[in-house]
Amino acid sequence: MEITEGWRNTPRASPFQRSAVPGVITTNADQLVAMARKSSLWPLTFGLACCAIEMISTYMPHHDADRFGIVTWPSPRQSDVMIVAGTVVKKMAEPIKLLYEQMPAPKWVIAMGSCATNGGPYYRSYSVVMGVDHLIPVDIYVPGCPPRPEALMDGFLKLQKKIQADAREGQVG
Amino acid sequence: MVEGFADNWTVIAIGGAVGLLVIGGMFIASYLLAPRQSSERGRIPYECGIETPPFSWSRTNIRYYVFGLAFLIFDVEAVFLFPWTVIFLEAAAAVFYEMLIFLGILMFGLTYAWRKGALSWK
Amino acid sequence: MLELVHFQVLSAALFSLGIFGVLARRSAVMVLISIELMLNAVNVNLVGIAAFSDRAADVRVFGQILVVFIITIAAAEIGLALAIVLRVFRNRGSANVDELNVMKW
Amino acid sequence: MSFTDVLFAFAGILGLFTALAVGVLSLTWLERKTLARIQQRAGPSVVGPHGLLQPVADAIKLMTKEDIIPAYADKVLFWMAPVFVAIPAFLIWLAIPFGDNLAVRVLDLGLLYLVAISGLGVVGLLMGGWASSSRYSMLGGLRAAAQLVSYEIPIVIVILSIAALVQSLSLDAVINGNSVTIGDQVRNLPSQGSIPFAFVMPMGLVIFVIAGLAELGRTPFDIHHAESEVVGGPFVEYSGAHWAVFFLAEYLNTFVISALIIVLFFGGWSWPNPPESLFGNDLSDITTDLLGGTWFMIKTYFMATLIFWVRATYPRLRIDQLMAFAWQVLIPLSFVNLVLVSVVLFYGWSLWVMTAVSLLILVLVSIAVRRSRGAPGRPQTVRILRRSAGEIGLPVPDLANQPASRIPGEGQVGN
Amino acid sequence: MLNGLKGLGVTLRGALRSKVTAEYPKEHLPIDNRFMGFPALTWDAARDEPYCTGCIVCVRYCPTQCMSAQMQDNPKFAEGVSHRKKIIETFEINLGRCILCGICVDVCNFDAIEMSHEHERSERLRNANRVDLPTLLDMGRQYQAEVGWKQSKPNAASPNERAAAKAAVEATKAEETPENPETQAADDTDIPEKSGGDAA
Amino acid sequence: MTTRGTSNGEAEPSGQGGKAAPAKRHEPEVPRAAVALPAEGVVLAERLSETLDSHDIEFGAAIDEVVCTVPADRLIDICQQLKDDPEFGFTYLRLLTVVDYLEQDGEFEVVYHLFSLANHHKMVVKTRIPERGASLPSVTGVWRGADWYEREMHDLFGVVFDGHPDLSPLVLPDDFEGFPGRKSYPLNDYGEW
Amino acid sequence: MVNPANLADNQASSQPGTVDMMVNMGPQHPATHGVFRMELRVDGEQILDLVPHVGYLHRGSEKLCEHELYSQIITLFDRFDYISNFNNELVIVAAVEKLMGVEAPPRAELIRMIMCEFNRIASHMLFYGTFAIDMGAITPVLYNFRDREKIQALFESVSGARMMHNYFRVGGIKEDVGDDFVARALALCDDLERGIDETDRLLTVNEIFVERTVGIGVISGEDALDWGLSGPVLRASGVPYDVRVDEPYSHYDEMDFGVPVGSAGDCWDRFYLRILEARESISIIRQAIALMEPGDTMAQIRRIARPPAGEVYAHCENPRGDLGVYIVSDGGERPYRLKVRPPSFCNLQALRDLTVGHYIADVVVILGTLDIVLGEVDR
Amino acid sequence: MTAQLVVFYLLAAITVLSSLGVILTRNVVHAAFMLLVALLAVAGIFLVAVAEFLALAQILIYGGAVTVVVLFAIMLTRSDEQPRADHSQWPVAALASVGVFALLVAAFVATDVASLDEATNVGTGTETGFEALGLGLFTDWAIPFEVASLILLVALIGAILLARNVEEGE
Ligand code: SF4
Ligand code: SF4
Ligand code: SF4
Repeated sequence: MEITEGWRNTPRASPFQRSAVPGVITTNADQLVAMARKSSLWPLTFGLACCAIEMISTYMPHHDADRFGIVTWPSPRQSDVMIVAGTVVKKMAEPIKLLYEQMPAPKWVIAMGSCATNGGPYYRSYSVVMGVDHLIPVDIYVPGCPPRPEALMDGFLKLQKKIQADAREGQVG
Repeated sequence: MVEGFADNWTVIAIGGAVGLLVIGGMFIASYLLAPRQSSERGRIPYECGIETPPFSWSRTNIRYYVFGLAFLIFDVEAVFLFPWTVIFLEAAAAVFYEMLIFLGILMFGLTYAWRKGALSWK
Repeated sequence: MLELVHFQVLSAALFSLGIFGVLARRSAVMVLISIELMLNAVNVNLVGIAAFSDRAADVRVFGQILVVFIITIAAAEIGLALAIVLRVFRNRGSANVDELNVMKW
Repeated sequence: MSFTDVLFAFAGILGLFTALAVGVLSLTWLERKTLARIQQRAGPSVVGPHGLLQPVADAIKLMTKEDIIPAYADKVLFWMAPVFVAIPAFLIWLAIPFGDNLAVRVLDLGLLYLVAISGLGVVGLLMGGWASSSRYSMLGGLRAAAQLVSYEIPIVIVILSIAALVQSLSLDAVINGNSVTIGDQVRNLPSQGSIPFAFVMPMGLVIFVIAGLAELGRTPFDIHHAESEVVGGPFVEYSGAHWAVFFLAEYLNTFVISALIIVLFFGGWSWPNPPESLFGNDLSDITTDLLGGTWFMIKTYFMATLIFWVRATYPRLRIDQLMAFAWQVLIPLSFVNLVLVSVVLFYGWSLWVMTAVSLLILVLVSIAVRRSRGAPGRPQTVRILRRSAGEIGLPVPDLANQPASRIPGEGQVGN
Repeated sequence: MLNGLKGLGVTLRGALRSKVTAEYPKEHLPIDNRFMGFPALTWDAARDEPYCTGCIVCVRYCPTQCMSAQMQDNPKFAEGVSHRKKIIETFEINLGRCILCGICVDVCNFDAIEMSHEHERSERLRNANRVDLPTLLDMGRQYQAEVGWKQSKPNAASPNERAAAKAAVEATKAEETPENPETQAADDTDIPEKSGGDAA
Repeated sequence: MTTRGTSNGEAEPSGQGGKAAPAKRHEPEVPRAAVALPAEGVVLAERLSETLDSHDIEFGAAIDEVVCTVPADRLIDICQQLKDDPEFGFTYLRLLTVVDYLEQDGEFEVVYHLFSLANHHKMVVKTRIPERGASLPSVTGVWRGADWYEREMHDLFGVVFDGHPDLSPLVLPDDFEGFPGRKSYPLNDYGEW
Repeated sequence: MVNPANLADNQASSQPGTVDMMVNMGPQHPATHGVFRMELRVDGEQILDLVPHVGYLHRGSEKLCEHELYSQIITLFDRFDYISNFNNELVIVAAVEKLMGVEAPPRAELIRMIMCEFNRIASHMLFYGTFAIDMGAITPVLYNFRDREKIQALFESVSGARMMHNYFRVGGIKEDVGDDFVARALALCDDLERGIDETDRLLTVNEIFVERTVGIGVISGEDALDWGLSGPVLRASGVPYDVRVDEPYSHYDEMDFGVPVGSAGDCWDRFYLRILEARESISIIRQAIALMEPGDTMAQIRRIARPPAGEVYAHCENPRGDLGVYIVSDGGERPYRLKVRPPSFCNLQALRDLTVGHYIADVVVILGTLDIVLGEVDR
Repeated sequence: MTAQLVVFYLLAAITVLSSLGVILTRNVVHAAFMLLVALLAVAGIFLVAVAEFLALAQILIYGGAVTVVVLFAIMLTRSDEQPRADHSQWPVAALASVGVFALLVAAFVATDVASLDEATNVGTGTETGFEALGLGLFTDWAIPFEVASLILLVALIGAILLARNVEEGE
């Protein structure tokens, strides 16, 4: 199924943004909102393969993603970030797309590990999708196999920067 | 006293109104502020990533009903107990024993339900 | 000025709505819900009468006590009646009053 | 009541709402920090000093998040369900005394009011679960209804015991004690300024805390939003502001239950009464109220922390065990408690009789429960077979003849 | 009931212990010397050139085919500064695909490639982690400085090196010429990039 | 520009070398792994040949295991006997797999690795089936554990196990075409992704 | 307007008396430990039927292995059962060594053993934690990961990677351990013992935990064998089958260690057995460290392994059970056919039998005690 | 018009409208929720009539318990599967209900209201109070009170037996 809407993670603007005088109130408000959003990134509890283990490690005492306000929620409806942690196989493609679409906007995607980035060690396999960006738009690619928890946190920090920068540039997503 | 009564409930009504207003305000604010994106497909109910056919309800297990019913019965009982608790010391001794009988009868019901296995899930 | 007739008219309205529900709806659950409406109509009436009665306080309270009993009966009634409906439903696969006319289920 | 009065009330309640919202936010922060502390990690610490702004960020984010109404959902009910849960949670606060004169309203029927209003929340959960038209929320909603309904009864009965103890349904009387006239004699009933009811009715306290936890749906009773089973239960489909309101209600309830435990069993703002020497006698009413209010809040937060602590420790029960526990243990016990209280009062025995009997019953019941379960503590079904004992596998080489360890300072071989 | 209280005791004791969290952007959990981050090319400071001769042994053994390299004649050899006849001209590793297995390091005869400690390379673009020779050398130099790197394998200056290099070159010739990296690039271009990502 | 490497693995990457036919020409004689049956294996082999004499069985060995190659139609009988006979007691099916010899012989080889806890015996049962109408009686009746193995092999190789309760796709998507386990199936097909 | 409430639930059976509902769990579900999916047919809360669906992580790696050099295959084996990577590596190198008839030097074998046992502990710790989460206890997982992090740090100091080590080689190991290894490992053993005790106190004896696990998901020894179960799941049913004892590899025959065996075959047994097993692993590690002597860590063989033609089946005791690998070699640098015997795959087969008749909440618990790793189930 | 009257009209309107909703909606679940709203409004009416205890009891029983029971029952029966949930003779029903309404209103208006003291302020009702209610309930109405407990007992046992039979019948 083709994704027709929202391929670029840029949702339609809210009524407030559409009606307010552009550039006057919206920018500051947007930046404030972006600050809130980036400080409260809730990932979907979602592990595909080996990378999931390091992803779990990221939430664990030694790394503690909770410090950044990152707590997982099991339902896509309450999540902001989807961490695709692991190999995306063709059978899993549809569920991933569906879960992504079920997340409310604004939403972001982190492709964790080389499998999610471009197939990694399985890029030649008949059943593996070469990178989750064939299915859903990805904001941050975290390389590594698996990436260390620090690398994932680095990814989160970069995502935070991106959110703030996008708000500055007037984009919503 | 009368005034106090009316005041009390006015205030509580105001409380309800404030609650409604604030919560409604939250909804409206979120309606105004939140971006839109969801596609038709994104609004499919969540089923762990699998697209399942529409589902509205299913017939549930009868046990839920039994518990609900028992709750209803005990709630009604509580309605009788509330006036009793505040007067039984002052009223005649008969009132106290009356309630013991009342409780006894209902406890019999509870025991019966227990023996019949209605109080355990299985 | 609030008068007793206000309560009475409200009560009448609730009661007749209940009657409509009982007569017009086929689903047994709906019939029971409508019966609840009718019982509440009675309650409204009783409470109104209790409030406007000029008898001594301890007599006036009778109205309210009656309401307590009605609530009790209503609760017992709906609980039991719904249980019967469930039983019928399980046996007959339907909860329509029309189909309950045969007593042997 | 004049129009200005109404306005004042409006403003006051708005203020209360704001304060409660702040309270809820701080409670989420407290919960995350407490859990983090227990789990040897830092908890929110980047957003604001010590992560204090974390809840604010979460709140703003949730407000500005898309609010999806699922495709097959019953839109009206879906939209209204959070309101149905949140409003009762808020309304309860109107009757809770924060200080001597510091309550929005002191109702004559305060205890009945609490019970009646708190029962409404169930409908909201069931409604949300049904309206979402997802199987998980359906299951969650049903579980929530069955659970809350069952644990409501012990709460009601324990509250009734307290009412019997003070012979009044007013929360003021619960704290200040009451006096009744029995046979032309004025008899003073216990007031919590001197002995908190926790000591008078330990059984009541235990029942109330357990049932309260269950009402909150917190571990070990969190079956209705059990993430590993129903993925959030009735809330599965909620997002953005609607979810935030559910969340708000949830924490308001946590707050309420903690506050109720404090008010009903630990004397609210009044116990332990500070000795007069500490503050002197000449404090103005306002100051006493504020001090009392603060003291009450401290106690409430402490209670909440205990709830979080329990949450961090226990696994959750299964639905049948949960229901069996409510109906076979808590409800009979709560009735026993009520009868005990009334009998002691009726025959005019000392309150300590009640305490002693309560404790005795508690002990007996816990022994009985353990017996009836037939699982006395840890099962003994796993044993270790050893090769050295010849119980398994090939014969073991003689370790004594192995070359000695080469590692300096390393003497031990085996166990 | 008492057993359950034991659990409360454990959590309470946990609460009394100090936290173990490393405050990430400020602190970093210690990285062991052996840690295998992304591969990097080492720099021969003595001769001011990379160790890598472009023999592509590593390219052949990489299980994910994430590297490509091309050799050229070493101008410094002509000048007599260096003993390396051939030297690397272009080298590209797609770090996004590298699985950090260390096979390339194992098979390289010249110690020219090392697993550096670099591991935080999140990017906003899919191909932003296809790093080229200068980046790899930078990473390498940083790594060398960090760990006080010394060459451990047979020195390229020894006669072995010539033999090995010759063998390698021959091996390369024997192979069919591998795919053009452009193919991959072309393959990648039709992947939609994130909007605004190019600005990053 | 001449490129010496690739980060792309389209088709069979020649960068891997050694696989091509010329390499094989250099080494026409492939050494075989040494067979070293342990003592109990020898005993087992003898017993097997005595007991299963009536069946048409080839005996062999692979490193330390006894290998019996049985005809497909006798498979179930033999397996049942191997399981039930207390002398063998092969109650445990370790592994069931299919090896694709289509290119060489046009046949699949189905391999069963058995283990007997009681006697500490291990052995391999093999059977061969042709590609066309590749079907074989299912051993799920003998060892229930064969269930998923057989489903997986049906998925990957298209071998049909008669009498299997449910051969619906296990690991592959329901609409997958082809049998990716076979040698003839390309490693990857970029057509779609 | 179509009222969604009127759309029939298509799965509800037509019989008036039944109350079945289909519930789908997974592939994204917090309790399915990855991308496992089950379809449950439930009556209220009780399971009438369960259909497991796997393959959401089918990466085709067995086929991929046929196209890789043996040295590269090790990296793929790391990723089969991605929680016990060392144990996986051991299987493939053991198989190739058996095929080639080479042996690793004793020091290398001991180091392999130590690493494998540490990995077993790490894997079991992950199990305790996730299992506790499935049951609603949120803290044990953090305590266990705290200790796991220490194990991973040790791994990093040995192999250079926290998870995907690629450390074992055909004929030995990649490089010798560092000088401080022994001291670190021993200190870690003490730490881990404390950590395991903590979990033990936190969970094993907790009444709610006992209530939730005792008598749940019982499988008898015969059934377990019939289903081909292995590892802790099999042993909990009273079958003392442990490859380390029954067909000792490495230096396990020189170790004195116990094999915990349950008798009830329920979830509690499967859980507690793993606690005991982790303690035994610590004892093995201590013994192995005591046996370590300086020496070579690599046999003298070709760098690119080219085993002779033939076929081999080798297996080791993985934390999840009997992990085996069957290699058919045609004498090339790549296997002709490679097939893994995945213990989780076999264990998972029994899920339906274990769960039917229990509650939804029990499914999660039972699945938890099977301790599956999807990477290995689906390969 | 006093504030009391305004409140009364408001609540009466809510009650009547949601009751109308109850009997007219096709969706049984909606009907249950509207029933809840109607009954809560009735509780408000009780408050206007200074029956505080009754109002709270109404909320307690109808707000929490009855609605839940009805919802459970609905979910158990799925009784709205039929698109037409009404009898075909609903006009007759409408006629009947309008007739009853007219009759009742006429009767109420015709009754000699004067016999009930119109002048009595509604507010004075509070004097009857909660304790008077309790005393009345447990002294004068002791027998009905005990009978009520029997009724509850019967309801409990009956419902449990019926439900049990359902389970066994499966
Ligand atoms: S990137 Fe590596 S660790 Fe991550 S899922 Fe893929 S193979 Fe596993
Ligand atoms: S093997 Fe070593 S020298 Fe050859 S190309 Fe690779 S890094 Fe350079
Ligand atoms: S580490 Fe492995 S995957 Fe990465 S470049 Fe080297 S050989 Fe390739």
